[in-house]
Amino acid sequence: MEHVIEMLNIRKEFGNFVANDNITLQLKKGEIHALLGENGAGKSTLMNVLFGLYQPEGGEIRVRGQEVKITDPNVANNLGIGMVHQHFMLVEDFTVTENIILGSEPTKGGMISVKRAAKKVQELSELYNLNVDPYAKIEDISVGMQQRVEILKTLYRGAEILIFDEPTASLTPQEITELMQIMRRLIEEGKSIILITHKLKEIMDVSDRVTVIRKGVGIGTVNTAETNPNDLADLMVGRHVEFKTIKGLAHPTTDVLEVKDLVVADYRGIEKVKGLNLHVRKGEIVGIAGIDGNGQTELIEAITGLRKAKSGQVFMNGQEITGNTPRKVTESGVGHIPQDRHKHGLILDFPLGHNIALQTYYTSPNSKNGFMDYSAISKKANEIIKKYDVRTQGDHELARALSGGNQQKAIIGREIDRDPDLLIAALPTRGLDVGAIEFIHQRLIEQRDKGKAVLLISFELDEVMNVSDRIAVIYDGQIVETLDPLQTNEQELGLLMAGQTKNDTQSNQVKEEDSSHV
Amino acid sequence: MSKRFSNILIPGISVILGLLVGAIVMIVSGYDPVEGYIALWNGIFGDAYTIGETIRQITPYILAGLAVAFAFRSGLFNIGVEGQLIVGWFAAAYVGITFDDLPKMIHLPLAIIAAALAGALWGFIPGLLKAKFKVHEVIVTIMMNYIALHTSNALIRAVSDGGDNTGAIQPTASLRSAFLENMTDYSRLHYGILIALAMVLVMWLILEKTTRGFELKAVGLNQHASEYSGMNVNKNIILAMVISGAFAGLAGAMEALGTFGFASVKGGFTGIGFDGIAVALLGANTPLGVIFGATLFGSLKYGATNMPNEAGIPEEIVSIIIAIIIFFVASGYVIRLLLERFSKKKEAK
Amino acid sequence: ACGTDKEETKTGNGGETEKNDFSVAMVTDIGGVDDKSFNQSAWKGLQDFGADNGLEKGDDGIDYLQSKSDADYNTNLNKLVRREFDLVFGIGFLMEAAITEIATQQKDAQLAIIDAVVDQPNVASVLFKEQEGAYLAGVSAALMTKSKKIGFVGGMEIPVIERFEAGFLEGVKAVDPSIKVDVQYTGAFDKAELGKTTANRMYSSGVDIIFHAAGGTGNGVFAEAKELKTKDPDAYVWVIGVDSDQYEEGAVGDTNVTLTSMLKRVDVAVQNLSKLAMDGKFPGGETTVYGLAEEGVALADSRGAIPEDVLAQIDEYAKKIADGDVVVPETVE
Amino acid sequence: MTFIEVLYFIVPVAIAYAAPLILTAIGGVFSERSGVVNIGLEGLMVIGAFIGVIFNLTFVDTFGSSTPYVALLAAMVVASLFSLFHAVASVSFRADQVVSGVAINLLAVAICLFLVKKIYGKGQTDFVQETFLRNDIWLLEKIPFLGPMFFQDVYWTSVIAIGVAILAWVVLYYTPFGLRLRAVGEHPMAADTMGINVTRMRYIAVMISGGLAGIGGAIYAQSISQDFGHATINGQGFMALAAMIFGKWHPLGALGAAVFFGFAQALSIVGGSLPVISEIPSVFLLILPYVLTILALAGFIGKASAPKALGTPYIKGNR
Ligand SMILES: Nc1ncnc2c1ncn2[C@@H]1O[C@H](COP(=O)(O)OP(=O)(O)OP(=O)(O)O)[C@@H](O)[C@H]1O
Ligand SMILES: Nc1ncnc2c1ncn2[C@@H]1O[C@H](COP(=O)(O)OP(=O)(O)OP(=O)(O)O)[C@@H](O)[C@H]1O
Ligand SMILES: [Mg+2]
Ligand SMILES: [Mg+2]
Repeated sequence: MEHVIEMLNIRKEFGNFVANDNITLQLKKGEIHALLGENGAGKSTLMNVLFGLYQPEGGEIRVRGQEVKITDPNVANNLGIGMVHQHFMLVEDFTVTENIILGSEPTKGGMISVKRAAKKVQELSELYNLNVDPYAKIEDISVGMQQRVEILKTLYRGAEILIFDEPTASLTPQEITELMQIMRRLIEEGKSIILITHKLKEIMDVSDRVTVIRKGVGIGTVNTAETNPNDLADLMVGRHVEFKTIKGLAHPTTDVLEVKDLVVADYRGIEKVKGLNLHVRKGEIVGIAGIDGNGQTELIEAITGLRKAKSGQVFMNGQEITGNTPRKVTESGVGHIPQDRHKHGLILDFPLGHNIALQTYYTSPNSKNGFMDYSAISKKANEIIKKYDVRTQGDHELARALSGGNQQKAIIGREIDRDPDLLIAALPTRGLDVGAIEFIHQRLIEQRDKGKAVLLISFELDEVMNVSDRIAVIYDGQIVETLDPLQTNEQELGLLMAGQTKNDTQSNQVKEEDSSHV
Repeated sequence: MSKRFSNILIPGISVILGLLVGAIVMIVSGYDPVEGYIALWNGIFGDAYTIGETIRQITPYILAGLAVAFAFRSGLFNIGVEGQLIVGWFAAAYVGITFDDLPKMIHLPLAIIAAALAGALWGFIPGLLKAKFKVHEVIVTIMMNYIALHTSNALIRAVSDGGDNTGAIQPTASLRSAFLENMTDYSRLHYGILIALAMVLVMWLILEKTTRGFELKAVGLNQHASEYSGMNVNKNIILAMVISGAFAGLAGAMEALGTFGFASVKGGFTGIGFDGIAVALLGANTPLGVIFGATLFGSLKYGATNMPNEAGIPEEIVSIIIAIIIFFVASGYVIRLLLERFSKKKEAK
Repeated sequence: ACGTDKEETKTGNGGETEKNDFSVAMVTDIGGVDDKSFNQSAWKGLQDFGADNGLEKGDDGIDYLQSKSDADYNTNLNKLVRREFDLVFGIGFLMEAAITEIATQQKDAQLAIIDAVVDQPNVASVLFKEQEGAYLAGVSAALMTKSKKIGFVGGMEIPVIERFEAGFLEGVKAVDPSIKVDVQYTGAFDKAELGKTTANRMYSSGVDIIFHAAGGTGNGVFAEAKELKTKDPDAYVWVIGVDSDQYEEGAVGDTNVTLTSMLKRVDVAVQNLSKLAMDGKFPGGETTVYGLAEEGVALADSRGAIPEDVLAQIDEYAKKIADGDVVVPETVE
Repeated sequence: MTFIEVLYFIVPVAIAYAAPLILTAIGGVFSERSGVVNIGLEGLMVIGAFIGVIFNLTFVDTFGSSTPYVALLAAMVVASLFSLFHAVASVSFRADQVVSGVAINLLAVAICLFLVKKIYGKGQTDFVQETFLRNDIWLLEKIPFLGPMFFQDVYWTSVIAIGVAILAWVVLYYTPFGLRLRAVGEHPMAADTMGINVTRMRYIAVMISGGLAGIGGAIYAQSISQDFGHATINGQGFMALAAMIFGKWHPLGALGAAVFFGFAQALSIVGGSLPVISEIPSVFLLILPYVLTILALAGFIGKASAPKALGTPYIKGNR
């Protein structure tokens, strides 16, 4: 069997830290090869070495049997290697075509011939069923389409070997299914794929073989057909992990959050939430299921005071909080794990300790008479760091230096520690490995069991189904249906999220007694 | 290498490199660098008088530097320190000449506060426009500089009946000190330096100790997260510009109540405000750093005036040296890299 | 002026003086010693004085210090006093406060100030009757204009410049009250683009002669006039310079747009005062006023731009002022 | 002055005044579009003014009446070389770009004055003899109304400035080079993964800004001040910076903003000669251009969005 890529004993160091310790990965022609490992295991690093962004300290790389030195992405491109990065490498301000042709623009008389380029993009898009509008601006298209633009970028350059670094982390279930189909189609066309993902289900679905790395060390390669998710997880983490989130029955009581006829416009003035009704009770987790862009962001921003609602009302424990400032909303008992941890959740250049105090810095004992007590902050921060297992060198380390998973744990610790009546968790596990996900889900359930209300927003059906006690499906700015997770299935959810009505879906659902007022 | 150590080492090395480059420039253009640097040294430390004058020169630089640094720490670029200084200068002088039977205990603080308020007002406008209309503060502060210049000139003419000078302030509003003057052989060293140093402490207290400072820094680093955590971003932006402007206004008070004792019609900018940018940046926008930056900047600039006189070298050479020092300080990354290589090699041996 | 005088500077200290033991120095304002204006004129006065009396540049002869900013006046004056010059000049009204302060601190020093009055026993003050010179400039402009429209471009609106304006307007009026004078202050002495634009506006509205009292801003006035002249060598456009003879500034190939310049003979005043001091007749506490009569203000050689007969008329006006028959006001009514 | 006369005066003056600002601001657009803050524009203009005047004085016998134009080339070359200081510091050495710009401003004035004193032994140069002249543009000048406003008495340098603005727009928005340059300023890592050399693009962009600011300075010095001294370039670079931001980092926007400044400036000069306005104290006319700018910004321009990667050095592999 022919190997298109062989990475042999690759070693990559960052200062004194060894990110890749003699890792070997061999990619066969025409296979989908999964690369699995915890956060920070060194997967992205290995792929960046292959793509020429990093230079390895040791080991060799062979492409189609030839030893090569990949000194920069151009070399990789010329070798037919393309990479879809974990964080999209797209210029938001540019159109799809501009992003795709960047660096190898077709010209006519010195000018970019946009038409010709767009035509080629269109053709490629049709060939692989990517369904991309060549003239759309990146900032106006969905995350899923951005993903497909990334794929088109590599195809445009004639890549034969494609690297996908966590391509599904921010996709909706539908988009994930589409992506899997696209991958299969690529394989049919003779391409080879390396796929990084934390989602074992995807690996089982689509890959041919799996290479597992743990803390920078290669653990080995197995055939997908000969393994199962549990074994893979244990292999990756080095201990036994439990999958199904363990939780008892919910005992919801009175309403904590109530949203009435809420209408919210986005930053461009387009209405995204269109008369939405919702309530969350003490002692329950309500999961909002929906495809990105159906008003989730605006809903949360309106509840938390980050955005003004156009009309409608929001109540916390019976008190109206519509239009209150974020500070007032927080003080009325709301905790908020924001969707974008780097934009809203953290001040990356502040020490971790300051970040942990971000919601309480102005209250006693952190602040007295207008003066800060940083030792109190530090003390509290260290408690949280310990309790929530934040791996860091200490509360003085800058938040920027932490891995995504640990940043997220710090945020969750900060929000939960205040013991809010309502905890809003928006995409709390995005990009995290199974271990971290497990940990976070447990914390949410703990809150529920303490009699608090939890509102979970997620694009992942698994998560919504496992964690929530009630699922509210959001579509086009409204809650179109409320379901009991025990009484529904992924198909039904998926269809509802895509805008079908309950009658269309046929399956029989038990209506909740008060679903009319949801 | 510890960060603290390299934080001291890098400016040190930069100064040495700057002086070296200066020496090379002097040699290439046919001057004697030894003679030049002796003249520079004498110009700074020559006798009690020059030392007094050097410190006097440093005083407004500290305050202008604080003004720039404070805004920077709150995420704002205040190029308008010059204008804020000019209106502060006028306000202090105006209060200084207007009240004639107040005790010093009241008159002097009043004049100082007037300057701070005037500067604060001049900072408030760009702050407000930034907060409310998202107008870029760089443009507005540039425009406010010119408005300050012409307005203060018009006001001076108005209070002096068409003259070009407000006339001397009352002694009760003066920062001048017979004691300091005697000590330094009639230099114009005045009590302003104490105010400047006190303000360094104030900035440090605000930023590092107060809750407000926590917010200002947070807003400077990430407005979205600050808003999320319940801070009033707009209020903090305005406040940052107001405080920054107040520092700048105080720099004007130093000139009005200390160095000059009056305000006169100005043909152009004083330059202190713009130099404040360099001072702040030399000092990495920290309060203590500003003292370093102002001292370096002030003494070199003042000492330079002795160079054409004593060594026949154009004093611009010193500006060249300062610019080179700023380059090196800014390029601290490279120096740090070289230092690390160097110390590694040493370890290897 | 720099770099070449090191030896003299160094050997000065303590060496015996063979020729003359009088020394005199000056502090320029921010324009610098080569401002093509009155700082330069003052330094020329000192140089002439030095040449007459065998003084060289340096501690025992003549010297100057240049000021970079207003804050330097005090220190520069102080430095010169400390270097024990027998007489120290402050050039320009901006130095009034600095001179006052040093005069009270250093009671033995002999100081002088140009363009301002300092009421101290050890300070000699020198004033010029700019209005008288400007009056003559007005007369010549009024006699030479063809369009009956004349312009005045001022720098900043300060009393000195207003004296220029007042005298100029008066001079024009004396010749022909119907002539319109377009007066504009640009608010700055260093904004050539404002001078140029203002001149552009004036010339294009029919003004044919502009008198500027605007320092570097005046460069823009010259620039505009020269441009018009280059484009059309027959164009009738003129500039009247100020302070020193600005003939050079007006050169356009073989022609010239400088009609004449109103001279302010700072050099004469500086020389006179130095001589008095050297002879032990330092007029401390007194104010000397230089007008037309004292040859402190005058018009520069027009080098043929103004015809003889007109020059004769101008001389008549000059005589009237010198004789005191005409008193030129200092401010515009 | 009648209204038409006012227009005939204001429009050409505004354009003439704007030319140096336009060029310099467009230089700024290039630099900042590539992600490098350039508050050193003032200093780069100083270099241009200095070289323009020195060249003009030295070579006037060789080049005759075309001297000022040749001097523009010299100024462009030298200023773009000088801007390498900024490029090296802020691109290669990862210096704070604002700091480096401040140093450029200091250094430029210092070196130029140092050299003037060294060469001429005094604080400013002599006057140049050959300067830019106004021309009527053949045929176009005859268009009624528009002719006198736009095509009579214009400087070729104004035509150059407007030409450069249009050219810059085409280059930035329609050529591969422009696309890459903007990509580098928005998302350098994306550009890097597409095989674009971020460092090289930024060097080129900074040098273009140097070259254009140099031309701007040289035009100013040779047409308006006609000599070089410490106050020749006196804030114009900062005005250009303002024009660049005002124009939202777009070449045509910068052009518009610079002309707006020129317009406001001209208005303040005309104002003094209009019967009603001349009654107003002159200080209001003096501050008019600046107040107008602020009002325009607050009133209808609003938020300007800078290139996303502006001010951040690109470090390979950093997220
Ligand atoms: N630029 C860098 N400088 C220093 N250390 C780095 C750098 N990039 C990565 N590392 C280190 O290398 C380790 C591996 O990082 P890498 O991004 O490859 O992990 P990963 O397996 O892709 O994790 P994830 O699943 O979160 O994407 C990290 O733990 C980190 O400590
Ligand atoms: N520039 C850097 N310098 C030092 N360490 C770095 C740097 N960049 C990343 N790291 C290291 O990389 C690790 C973070 O890994 P990584 O960013 O891949 O996590 P992640 O889960 O993928 O987060 P996210 O998805 O939010 O990017 C941290 O341990 C951090 O120390
Ligand atoms: Mg990764
Ligand atoms: Mg990750």
